[in-house]
Amino acid sequence: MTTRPRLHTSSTQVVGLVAFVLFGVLAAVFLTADFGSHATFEGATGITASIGYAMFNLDAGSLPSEGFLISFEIIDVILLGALAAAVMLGKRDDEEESDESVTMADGGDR
Amino acid sequence: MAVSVQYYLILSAFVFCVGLFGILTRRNALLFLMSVELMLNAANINFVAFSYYHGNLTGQVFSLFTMALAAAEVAVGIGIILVLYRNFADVDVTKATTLRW
Amino acid sequence: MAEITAFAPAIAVLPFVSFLVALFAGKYLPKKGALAGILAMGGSLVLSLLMLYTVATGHAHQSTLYTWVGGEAVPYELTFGILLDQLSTLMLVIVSLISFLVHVFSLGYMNDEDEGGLPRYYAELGLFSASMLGFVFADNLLMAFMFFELVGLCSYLLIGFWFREAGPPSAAKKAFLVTRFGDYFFLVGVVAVFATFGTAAFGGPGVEESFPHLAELALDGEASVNTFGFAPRTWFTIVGLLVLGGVMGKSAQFPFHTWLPDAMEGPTPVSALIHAATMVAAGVYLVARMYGFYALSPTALAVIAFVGGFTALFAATMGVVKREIKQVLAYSTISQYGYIMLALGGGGYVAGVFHLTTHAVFKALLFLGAGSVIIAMHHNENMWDMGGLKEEMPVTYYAFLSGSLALAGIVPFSGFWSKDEVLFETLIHGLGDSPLLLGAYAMGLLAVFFTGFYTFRMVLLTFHGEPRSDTARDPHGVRWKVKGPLAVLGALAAVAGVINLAPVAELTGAHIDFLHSWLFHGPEGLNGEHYEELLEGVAGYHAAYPLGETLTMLASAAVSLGLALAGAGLAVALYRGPEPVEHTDKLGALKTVLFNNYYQDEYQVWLAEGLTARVARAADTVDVSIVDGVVNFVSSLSLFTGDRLRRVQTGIVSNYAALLTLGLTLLLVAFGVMQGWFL
Amino acid sequence: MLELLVGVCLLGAFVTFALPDEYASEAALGISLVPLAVSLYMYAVFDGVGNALLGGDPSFETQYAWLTLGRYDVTWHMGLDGISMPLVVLATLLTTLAILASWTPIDERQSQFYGLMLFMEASLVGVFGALDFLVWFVFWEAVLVPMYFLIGVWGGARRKYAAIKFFVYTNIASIVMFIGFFGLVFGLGDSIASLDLPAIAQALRAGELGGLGLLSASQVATLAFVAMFLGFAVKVPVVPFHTWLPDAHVEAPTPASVMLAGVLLKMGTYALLRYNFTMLPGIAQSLAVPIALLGVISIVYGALLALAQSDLKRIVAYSSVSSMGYVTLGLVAYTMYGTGGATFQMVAHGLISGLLFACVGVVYNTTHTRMVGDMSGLADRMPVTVGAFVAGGFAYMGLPLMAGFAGEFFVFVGTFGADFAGAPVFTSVGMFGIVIVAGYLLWSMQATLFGPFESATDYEVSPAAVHDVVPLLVLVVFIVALGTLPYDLAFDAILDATEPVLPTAGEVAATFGGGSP
Repeated sequence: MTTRPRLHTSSTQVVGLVAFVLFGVLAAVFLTADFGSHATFEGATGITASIGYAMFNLDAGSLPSEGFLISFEIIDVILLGALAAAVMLGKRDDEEESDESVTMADGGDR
Repeated sequence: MAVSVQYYLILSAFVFCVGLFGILTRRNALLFLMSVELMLNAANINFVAFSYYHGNLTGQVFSLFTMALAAAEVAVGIGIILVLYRNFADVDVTKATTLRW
Repeated sequence: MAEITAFAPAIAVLPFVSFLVALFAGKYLPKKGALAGILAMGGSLVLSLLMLYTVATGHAHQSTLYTWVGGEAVPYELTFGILLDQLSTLMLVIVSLISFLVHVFSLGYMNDEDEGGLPRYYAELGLFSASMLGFVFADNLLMAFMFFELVGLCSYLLIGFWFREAGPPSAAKKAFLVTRFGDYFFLVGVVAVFATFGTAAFGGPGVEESFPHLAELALDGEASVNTFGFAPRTWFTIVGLLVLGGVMGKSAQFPFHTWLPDAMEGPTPVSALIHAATMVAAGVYLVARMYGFYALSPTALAVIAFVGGFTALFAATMGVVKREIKQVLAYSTISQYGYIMLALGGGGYVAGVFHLTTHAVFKALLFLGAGSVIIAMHHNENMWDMGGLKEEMPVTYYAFLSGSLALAGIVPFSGFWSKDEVLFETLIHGLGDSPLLLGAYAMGLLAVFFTGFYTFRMVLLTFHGEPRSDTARDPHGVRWKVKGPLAVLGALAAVAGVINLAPVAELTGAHIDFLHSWLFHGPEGLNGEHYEELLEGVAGYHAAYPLGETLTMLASAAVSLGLALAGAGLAVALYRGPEPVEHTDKLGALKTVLFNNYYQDEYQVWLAEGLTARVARAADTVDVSIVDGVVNFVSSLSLFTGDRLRRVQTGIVSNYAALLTLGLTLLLVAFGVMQGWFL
Repeated sequence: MLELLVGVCLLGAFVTFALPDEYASEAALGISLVPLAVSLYMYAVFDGVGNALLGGDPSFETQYAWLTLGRYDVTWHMGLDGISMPLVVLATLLTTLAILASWTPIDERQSQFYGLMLFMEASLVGVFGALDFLVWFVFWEAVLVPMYFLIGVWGGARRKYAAIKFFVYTNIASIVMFIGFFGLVFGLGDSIASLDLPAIAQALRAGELGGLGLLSASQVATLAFVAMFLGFAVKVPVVPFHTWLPDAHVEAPTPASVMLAGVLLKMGTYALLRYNFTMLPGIAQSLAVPIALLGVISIVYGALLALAQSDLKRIVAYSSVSSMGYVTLGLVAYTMYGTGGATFQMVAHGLISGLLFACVGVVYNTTHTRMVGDMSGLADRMPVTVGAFVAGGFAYMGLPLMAGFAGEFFVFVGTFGADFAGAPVFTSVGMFGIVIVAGYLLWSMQATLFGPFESATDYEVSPAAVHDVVPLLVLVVFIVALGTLPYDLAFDAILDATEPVLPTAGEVAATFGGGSP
């Protein structure tokens, strides 16, 4: 543990400056860009309903959109997987091992 | 008169950079997770803004998906943080370096 | 009658078959393969005599037996063939005769002494005879080289026959290595002959293109050959000298003579066969075989003569002080081959072949006689432990004496006639327009004295006086298998001179110089007459007789005989009586030098171990430290840089994020600048 | 036919992998007999004419469309001509014998060992049989994998170092070669539409090569030649790229050494002949002097290094460097005897070095040492092995009527009269190798085989088992047969295939590119 290089805390704050720089650049870009005129939802009704239809590939919405049924299902599976993973990760390891888990299998130690 | 898209973008960039700043300067894993959430939501702002800009719903639908993904990410992320804490007794991301080299 | 030549290959094949028989079935045979060998050699001898007769009736023969490499595509064919002419059939008879007798002798020397590994012995002996005979009837230089090398292999195997002891394997290695050094030059020569002439054929009846003939034409400007930018004469000299390297190695000429005395570690019959009569003869035989080529280059001839003359003297002086009987014989062998070289270089083609013939007989005799003595002495070879063996073994004594008289060159034994002719030929050509030869002649002449001395010192110490050890008082008896070959060779050594009594022919006018006429009637381009024309016309050798032809000859004979007698007389004076004492101490510092063979071994060992091995070790150091060092340096360099570069991967998320951000920012700025967004 | 050969080896490799260790050795021997028999049958019915790359008619030719890379078609193109046929027989023969020679020393993970051997055999046959660049390259690289594991798993103490050195060194060389070759391919531009080697070779010899970027055609040709030469020189190996070889040999188990010296080194010279010397004869001739110099240095320097070693395997390894120098020298001569002799020497050296390594292996199995000073007088205890050792030693020294002499003599005769400057001098200096080789082999044989019996190790020294000796004797028989009947057995076919390699004057000029002759 002692031989490993560590970051100086002071320098970590300095690194944050990069974020400000990025913001500056982005802002400069956005403000100088010309976006021209744009279409809006003006006069449209039932935006939320249309979102619902789009998600299930139903053609009843009044606004243009693609079908998202498959994406919806994939997200469903991912959420389920994430749930399972979270439960697995969160579960404490077997009780008898817990008190002697000083040195972990991956080499970590406490 | 609708708000110009530039302002949405500036807002989004600002939120993103706040998240980024968090990631760059903090060492607490929980703060990391929050920062990531901020950045994801910055993206969501963009989605919604351009959905409005193009008059197309796809962006809005997509931002919903992003939220779902963010939820999944947080679930897994907190799980990892739990394990991290158990193994290192700390949630400092700089200390978990055993996979390095 | 000419069809009989179809059986000529059998001369070499028969011993080869005996090699196979002894190798694979020797264990089960009653005499462990000896009988197969004797039978095969007998067959070869009969066939050789038949061939001799066939050639005598005017049917010299050349035919290609097998094409090793040939076809439309190849620029020159490499073939095996046989060439039966006066020279080769004579040599075939000599080799098969001596090999036959050695096989018989081996029955007594090896079988009766219960030596182990007899099948191997007879197998190697058979292979040796086969390769030597193959070498003799080879019709081109490549085939000659190949069998030359096989002869070297067999010599290696036979010298190292007693491989369980430390000495023989070492001697075998030395013999092969030293001759291999000579053979290197020979091989370069062979390759050069092919590259120059496109053929390596010696010639013979029906051969259109042979390299000596092409060389002759090229000198006359009638044929164009690739001489690699040299003048033809210079190039032919170079090629001739390259081939001579092999000759000097095999025939143990200075400075490649050092292997021969060591080679006495082998069984004595082997010494007789290989190191006296046949293998060592291979070298000088090769010179005789391609004499038409050497006769074109006076430089090469002079080198041959000088090497020969020097070796004759040099080796003879070393033979003077040796204690072991076989060592004396070894140095005398080197010395005698020096004479043959001297003759060939001095323009005496017939004299050289003559001495080759007589020497083969009497030296085989002396070695077998020594073998008989060694049996009697229970394998003690020190002459100072012998003495008085005359009474115990009369057959051996008289045979040995006959050989010794021949070796010393005492009239009328065979050695006198041949040695005299050697010296005479060199003298008259030296007195002609080639004064250089006189130097070589002088050395040869001086060697006669030493030859007489060491020969009789050997005879006196071995057979005369009182026995000086218990074994000498009660020697081990020898049987007919030993005595038979000795008797045959003893008789031959005494009378073999009759084949070429040139001086008598000169005096009486009778045509009894048979060998002369024999060699002069060879096939076109391969006979003595042609060689004499070449020597006269191309090499510029002329005979001169300051005292008239007859008188010069008589004077020369008288001088050499006188010197031989003087040497012999000195030996008798010093070592006569029942209890001879060592006189070597009187030589003072010279004795040390002579005992150490002029430190020839030392410097050659230094060349091998001191210089070459040191260079090799230096090369190894360079290889490990520099050549491999560079390789390892490259690898450690990349390992090192990799080790440094990986430190970029800190494993800390914030760092990666910072870098990512920085990268994105820079990218955006770059795009912006390039696209002019900010304007 | 060739596909059958490769297929049987591959299938056999998988079968052997799956077998339990107890049966692996016998099974592998049985399986390897099939490709051996097939290759001997192919040798018997071989009817190839000319050079496969230069408009000849190779035997057992097959060509199927495989895939397309950009604008280049890749076909599965295989076939054997007089150059590759003997090498295929060499590969199958040595594999069988090496498997037999592994029975004693390999005592763990047998099924994997033999599986890798068979896999290597498949790749080797593929290398010699392939007539399309990509097919060839796949096999070329595939050979490295089994050899890497053979050294790295079953090797001696420093096996990991040796295996990685071998793999990385030769692999980097492959990349250099690959770049060089593709320089040629791109330089040829539209004149070729596939990676078929005959098409490329013929296009190059017809002078279709164009410039590439800033480089002129002749610069492209020269650079490509140098790159390919460097790549193959590592494999051969040519001094100074040889240092991986002794390490690999010393650490490798004996059967792997047999394969490494016997066949793998031949891949390098085979590729030199097929690529550099067949495709770019003009460049080769203009660079003849430096190449010949490298060859001569390899011969003399390698032999000197062998002289300085005391590990028997290192001695044989360095002498391989020396012997392969003859091949380089012969190739650069561009004469019938030179090019043909070099090819013949590949086969001859494969048999002879295989024999010597196998002998050293048998000695090591019994005494458990390979150091010259640690033993003496082995002839007393194991006569047949020593007999084979002596035969191998003399074959290495170039004893006439054995294969080594034939190969070396052809090279010498071919090179002595070659066209490049100083050819006779190079040849003569190179020939001095035969003296040095005699020096170290005779010295090591005297020290280990003869004299009174002694051994520094405590193992009982007894005659080797029959299955150890059989490979030695088989090799001796092959060596003598090839030395006695070189023309009828191989040289005839080799000359037929190498003759077209010798360039005409027009082709020499054409290699420098810039339009048709």
